[in-house]
Amino acid sequence: MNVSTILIILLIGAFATYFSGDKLASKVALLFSLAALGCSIVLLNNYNAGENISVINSWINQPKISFALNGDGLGLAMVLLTAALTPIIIFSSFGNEYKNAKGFYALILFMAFAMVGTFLAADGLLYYIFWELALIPIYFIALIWGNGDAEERRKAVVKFFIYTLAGSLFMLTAFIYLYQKAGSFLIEDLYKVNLSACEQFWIFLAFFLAYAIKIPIIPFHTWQANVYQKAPTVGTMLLSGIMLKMGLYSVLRWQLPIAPLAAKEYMTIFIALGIAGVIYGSIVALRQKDLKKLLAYSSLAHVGLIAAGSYTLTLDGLRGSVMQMIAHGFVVVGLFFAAEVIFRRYETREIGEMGGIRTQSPKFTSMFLILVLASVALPSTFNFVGEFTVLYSLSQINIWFAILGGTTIILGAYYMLRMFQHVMLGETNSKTFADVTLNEGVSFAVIIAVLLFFGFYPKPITDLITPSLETILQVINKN
Amino acid sequence: MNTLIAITGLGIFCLLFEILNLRKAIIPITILGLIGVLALNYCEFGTEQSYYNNMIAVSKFSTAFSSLFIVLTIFLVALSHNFYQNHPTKISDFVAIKVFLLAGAVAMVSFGNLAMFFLGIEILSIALYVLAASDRLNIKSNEAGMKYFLMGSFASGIILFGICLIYGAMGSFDISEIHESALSAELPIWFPIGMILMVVGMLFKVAAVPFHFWAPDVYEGSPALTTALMSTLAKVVAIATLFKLIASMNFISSLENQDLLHTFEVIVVIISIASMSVGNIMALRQVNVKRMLAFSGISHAGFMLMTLLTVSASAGVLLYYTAAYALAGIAAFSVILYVCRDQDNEDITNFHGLGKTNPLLAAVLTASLLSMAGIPIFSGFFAKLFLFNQTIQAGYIGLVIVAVINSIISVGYYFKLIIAMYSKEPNQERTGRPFLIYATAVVSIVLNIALGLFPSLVLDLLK
Amino acid sequence: MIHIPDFAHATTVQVIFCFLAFITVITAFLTIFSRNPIHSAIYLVICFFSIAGHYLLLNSQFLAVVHIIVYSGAIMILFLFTIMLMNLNEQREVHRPRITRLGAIVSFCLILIVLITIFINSKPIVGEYDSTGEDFQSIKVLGKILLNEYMVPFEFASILLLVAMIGAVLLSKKEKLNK
Amino acid sequence: MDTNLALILVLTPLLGFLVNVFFGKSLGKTVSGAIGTIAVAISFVVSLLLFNQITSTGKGIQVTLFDWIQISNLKINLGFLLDQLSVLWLLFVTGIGSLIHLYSISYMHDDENMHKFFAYLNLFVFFMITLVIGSNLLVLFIGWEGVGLCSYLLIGFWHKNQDYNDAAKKAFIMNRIGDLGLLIGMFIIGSMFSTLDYATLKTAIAGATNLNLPLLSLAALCLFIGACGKSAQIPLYTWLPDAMAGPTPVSALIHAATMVTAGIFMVTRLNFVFDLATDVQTVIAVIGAITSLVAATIGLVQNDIKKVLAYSTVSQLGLMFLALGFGAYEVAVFHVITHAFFKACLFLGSGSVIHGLHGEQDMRNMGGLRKAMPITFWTMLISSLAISGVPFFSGFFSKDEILLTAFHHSIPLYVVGSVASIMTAFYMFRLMFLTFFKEFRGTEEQKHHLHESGSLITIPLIILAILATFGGLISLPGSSWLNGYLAPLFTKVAGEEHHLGATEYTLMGVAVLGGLLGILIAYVKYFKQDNVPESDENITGLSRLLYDKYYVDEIYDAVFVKPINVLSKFFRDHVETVLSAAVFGLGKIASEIAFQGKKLQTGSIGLYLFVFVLGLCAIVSYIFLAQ
Amino acid sequence: MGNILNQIGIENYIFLSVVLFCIGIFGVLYRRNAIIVFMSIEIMLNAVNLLFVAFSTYHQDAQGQVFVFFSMAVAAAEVAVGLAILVSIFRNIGSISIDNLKNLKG
Repeated sequence: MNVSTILIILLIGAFATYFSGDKLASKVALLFSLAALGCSIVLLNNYNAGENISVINSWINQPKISFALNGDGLGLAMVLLTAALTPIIIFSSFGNEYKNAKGFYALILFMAFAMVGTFLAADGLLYYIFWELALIPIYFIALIWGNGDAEERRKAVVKFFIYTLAGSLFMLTAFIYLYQKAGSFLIEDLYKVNLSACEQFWIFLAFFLAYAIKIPIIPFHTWQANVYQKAPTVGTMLLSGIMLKMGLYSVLRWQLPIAPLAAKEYMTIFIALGIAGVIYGSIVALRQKDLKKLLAYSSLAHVGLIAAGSYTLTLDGLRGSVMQMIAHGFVVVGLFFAAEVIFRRYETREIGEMGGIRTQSPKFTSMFLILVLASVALPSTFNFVGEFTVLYSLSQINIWFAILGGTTIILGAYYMLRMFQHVMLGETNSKTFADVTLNEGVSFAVIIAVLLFFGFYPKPITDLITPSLETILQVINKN
Repeated sequence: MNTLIAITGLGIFCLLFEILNLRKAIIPITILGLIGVLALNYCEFGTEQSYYNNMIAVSKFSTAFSSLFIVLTIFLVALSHNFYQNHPTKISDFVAIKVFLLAGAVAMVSFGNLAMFFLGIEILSIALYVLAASDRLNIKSNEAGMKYFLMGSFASGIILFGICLIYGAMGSFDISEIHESALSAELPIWFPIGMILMVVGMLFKVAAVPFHFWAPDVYEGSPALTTALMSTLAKVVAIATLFKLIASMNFISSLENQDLLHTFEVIVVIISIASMSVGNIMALRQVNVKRMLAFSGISHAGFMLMTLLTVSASAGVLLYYTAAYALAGIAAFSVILYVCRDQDNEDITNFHGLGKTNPLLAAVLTASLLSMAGIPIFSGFFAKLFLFNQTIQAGYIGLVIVAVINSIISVGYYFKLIIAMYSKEPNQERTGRPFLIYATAVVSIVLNIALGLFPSLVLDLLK
Repeated sequence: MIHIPDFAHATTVQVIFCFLAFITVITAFLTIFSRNPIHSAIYLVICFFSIAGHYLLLNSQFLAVVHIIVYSGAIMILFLFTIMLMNLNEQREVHRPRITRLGAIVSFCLILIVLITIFINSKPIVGEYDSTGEDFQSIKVLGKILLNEYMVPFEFASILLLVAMIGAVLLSKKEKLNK
Repeated sequence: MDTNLALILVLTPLLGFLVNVFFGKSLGKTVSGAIGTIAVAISFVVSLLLFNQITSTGKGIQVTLFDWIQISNLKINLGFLLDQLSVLWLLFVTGIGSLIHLYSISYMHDDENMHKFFAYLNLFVFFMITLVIGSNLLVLFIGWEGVGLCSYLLIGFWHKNQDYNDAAKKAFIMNRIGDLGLLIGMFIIGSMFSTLDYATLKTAIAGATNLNLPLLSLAALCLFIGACGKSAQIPLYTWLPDAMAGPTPVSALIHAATMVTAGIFMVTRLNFVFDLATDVQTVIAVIGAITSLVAATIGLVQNDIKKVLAYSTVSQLGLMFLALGFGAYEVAVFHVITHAFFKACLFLGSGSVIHGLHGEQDMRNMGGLRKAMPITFWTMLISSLAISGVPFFSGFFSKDEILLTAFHHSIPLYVVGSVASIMTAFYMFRLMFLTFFKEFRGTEEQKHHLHESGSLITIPLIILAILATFGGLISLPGSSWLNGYLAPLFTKVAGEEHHLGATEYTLMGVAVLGGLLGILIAYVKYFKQDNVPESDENITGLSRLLYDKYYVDEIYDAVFVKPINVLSKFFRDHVETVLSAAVFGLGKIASEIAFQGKKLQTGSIGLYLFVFVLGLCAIVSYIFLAQ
Repeated sequence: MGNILNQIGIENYIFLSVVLFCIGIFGVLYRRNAIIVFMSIEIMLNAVNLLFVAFSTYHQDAQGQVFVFFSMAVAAAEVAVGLAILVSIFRNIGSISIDNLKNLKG
């Protein structure tokens, strides 16, 4: 059994879902996503047992492109994130009715397929293909099943697509250039290429453009809030929970090891950008009227910190950012789901129209509050572990980075609690608000359980990712 | 050679069927015939042979491209059935003209003598003039035909002048002779001038900037099937011929001998950049789908022209690119034909809600547009990838960056159509599921994706 | 280099060439400038005849004859028919905007200057022109070449004409209107 | 065994929390209250056991559960350290905690969400225990943030009132500012010594040869910022008075007795760090003194009974920091303990009053409650005497020691501290007189319902009053049990200032006189002259300034909150738009070019051919004529 | 008989033919009457034919003249189709001015 199994499961799942018809689609999709989760756990087991779960097949001879999937700890961690979040996301959508549900769920699985592929690909071009493929389903999900004014939505979604595509095409150019030097797209060959500082700089920049837009790092974030707002919540979850991790993951996997000189040279600038994102995102989030937009900006702030951690080029920074990626993935999915739960009852996302929910639905309030607290990295949640590690690594570079990056714990608390206060607290709302249903509760509970468990015991994840990260660091520091 | 004969014979058969009153059988028989021709052509593949005093020189290049042309013609003929439903008396003419046009196209890529080339291009052009103007009661079609005719003849004149100057320099029309003497030191300047004039004439045919103005108008005015033909077959033929002209007559080395290579390459780069940029930018504001695809075609011409910079190595890439582009084009046009068959225009509004009324066709159109935009797994992506790879290898990284930027712009208008299909409400009932249109659309897009999954199949043909 | 005609010592051939060239160019211009299409057509015929004269001067009689037959005899008649069919003998052309004329003149001058300059700049053809003395342009030779070496293009030209014919028919055939 | 004890200690409150969260509603109010109380009481018993063990062995217990966070040069365990300091803290946390739980059963009985209240209280105790017994800074940080969270939850317990929610939010955020300082301090320490574990750290510092003292000072300063946040010192003190929005038991437990002392705990815990950072110690002392004075002045004129107590708390915390600044950790700890007793008692007493008056908190509407609520009155009187430094009550000893220490180090700070003490005496008795003496000034309805609170309320009061009276015994001048008990923790030899001489007795006398003076003034002003504080509008001049808390909240609002909000709006409305427009702009430009370009495509064949010819000319001439 | 080009020079033929060709181009650009435009194109083709014959003499090679036949065939075919289109336009709009053909634009 190797890593391609999970890809196959997801792909077959996508087709099976499409052909199962609107009524069954959601269940079939859930089934396949759970199968993928199971598969990834089995793979994890095999990996831990020392089995080789990588695949390499030649695909195109000239230019030499291989179908190479590499299951190492880092990739597996991200795959697990995807495989775990996908069922949650699908399950969380059970409360909604979608027209043309078969297409909807098929696209979700297809997107999971592409994202898993991105995390596993060990060939530059294959990676790029998966990277781009992931864009298409989310585009349609946001376009067709999105909400809000149709014209606005179209604009936002097209902007998103073009913008992200723009970034990634430069990455493609960089890959082609690298291919000229390496004679192969295989990641290990790309790692070996010797590039001059100037070449590295441009390649680094090309990669950066792709990732900065995807992650997003300011000032390339302008697509984000609008798309998060306009997309259906499932889409937003996929985007924020998994897809933007693609960018962060790629920084670690591709950008840094391929252009280490540039990474070292311009480290401070990129860290600074990440941290600027933290502060900017937090401040903008403060005054958002739309719940999803607020969460979008909070996401901007968090990923800014993760990116900053990645660019420190230290084991701590890398490890912290990976953990933070996973933690953020879960928490942001939870938060967006909470927004969706409110939307299901109130039909609005305007914070101003909410309030006083707590009295009517204590369970929901508690769950939401835990997610809010996790998002502000309260110790004992997994987010804290990640954020602490990242901040620590930043402090090793320059204490000011840690201080400025650390403002997230103040500003984050400010906007999140403010939001919580206006959404949940206050005088009992005149509109009734039914407490969470069983389905909703299960989704929340799983997320919260994961966050708390790893908050106290992050060792499994640390042990899983550390060897790969060390390898990456070795490549970075080879010169 | 056999291919050419067979095609011609098939064309004449078409005409005979009309006389024999077998109209219903024309399209199936022609398709079967073309499939036979394809098989015949396939048998010739790999043989390097010249026929009749090197009038026809069969090579891998010519057979590979001929196969592509034949495949495209099969699709176009298949689409004819529904398109000419209202013109039963003319169907044989239409089909025959298409088949003859194919003969011209095959002659253009397998010529061994400039006479064949010239006749080939004229057959192609005249057939296209006729097809463009074929909706005789429609003023737009008349206008399109007239515009195409005037400008096309003008371009033919220039090509002819170029041939004449080459003849003046070489004293021969035979390309192998020209190939040999192209490197001689004594070469008069007539040869490069003649070549340049021919290249300009061909640039007109591929609709490269600044010789592109005819394309949008003619594409828009022509009957949709003709537009499909022009934007797929004709464009592919033209670019392949241009490539062959430059490659087979040792033009590059000759220019190098005379220190003109650099300026020529600059020109190619400029035209390539101008074509992609103008094509893509102009397409942004179009509401007529055919017109939009015309501009898209212009930009793709710009991309394809990049192969001229690496003539010695990029035949395979060109074949791949053209195949990807043309297959996507066929798929797109079959949907357009379906959607706009009862409409008097091809505005984007006609496509509103296609995703709901005809999900399959909408998916096909989406896929073909994505392919043209260069989104992975569709062959359009690999085409661009190989092209960029080739071009970067030759050192034109700046050109590739411009091309990349253009790819980004192109998404803007391709997606306009996708959005119209999926996020707007349908404004008309669409009934009927014409089998041939569906089949063409699906088969061509499947071929496109298959090319994407197994690019080596085509890419390595010309190694 | 341009051979400046030395009128004092011009050979007959040179004089004839100059004369024919003059006629050709003038009639070509007149074709374009004539307001009446009929006149244009007639000037064009003259132009064709003068070109035929050039052919004769170059000693290709057969071609000259064919030229006259094809152009003056066929193509021009076609033109004339069309003109008459459309009743175009009076000036129907709307007044051309100045910009069009200016553009035409500019591009005419430009292309002329560019082409001429290039040819002038190029290496002059030095030395005597070959004269093998063999017959290379009699009807016999032409026929042999056309039907041996150029058999395929010759046949192919028939397809060209066939296409043109089908095309012309297609464009003008009226069809019964379907219900 | 130790591990199990420690786990029982920590987990029982957590269990109580979980039970109350999940089943509290169905269990009924009394049962859930009982569960909460018992959970804490069990912890208290365990604490006693541990105390017993520690005092007998004299050695701390180190418990390591598992690896928690791995950072390359820094391995962080989830582990506990049970030594003298932590057990001491445990005792009064769980002890007072149990009492307050008990008290709350009655106090909160009318609230529909009582089970939640107990859940939160239990959670608080859980986190507080974690904070205290954590074996390294990061475990402390769990508790540190956790108690902040519980404070947030409990301040905003009555969540329908957005003002309370604002107060809760404010508390959390201000704490977080401190937390950032704490984190940064941890980072510096971690990078300097590659450990955050107290024990290891201590040996590392002791064994270090080339210490980067400036950096260490910076770390200490950052840690102190953390302490400022948690222990409500200038500039981060404004949340504490607002935190009185929460139910009174919360104020007693969290915002007087336990949580706010966490800063002092942390500084004491890291005494070996602060000892090396003398500059920072000075800063601590100065800030402590100023805080104590500022808070006391504000407390002079407050009319809300809980606000008075709150400012009093801030002021007392300032005094503790004053002591910490001089390295007199044991003194500070001593005051923490006594303060915990009498302040808890005062708060609970005020709670009893408020309970009796159905939520009335304004002292202008009280008066004459002495007869109606005798137990409350007497217990509060005892505590007031204690806090005012009247001899032989616990506060006398602890406060006196602080002032003594201050006198030995810095006369100005001593003066400041003394003035604050005098003020303390004044406002406490102002409170007493206004509340319990004279005639009742409230409504008839309230008067009708006046009654002493039930036994669940009074018993804790009595116990605390006893403790407030005799608590001073643990560290009598000259023969301090506490100093001896805590001695293993400190590097410096403590108690050198404790030889009692003439100066000391003089100072003691001065302090006592000062306290009595304060009481006297209050007596004259509010008993003799029968003054009742004026209504809000009529307060003018200096009192206005004090009444409005020096406008610090307004200043913070204007300097920090407003600008950030304005900035946020600016970013949202302008920067975002501009950035977005910049991206859209490229598209717009392209679209505009397209629009202009369309005009070029005129449809005129002449133009097309003209461009054709021009292009031809350009190409040909470029290739052939360029040279 | 000798090569006639010895007396005239191939350059002169080239120039003549270029001039004629340019006149053809000029005519296409200058006139709006489609028929005249056709005629101008014929002039262009004839210019080239003339040059073919000249080059044929220059090389003493008949191929150039053979090519002229093809060129004539092409010219004839073009004219036939062109006039057919023209006629149908004339039937539809009653005019043969190419200025009227501006419906397709933008």
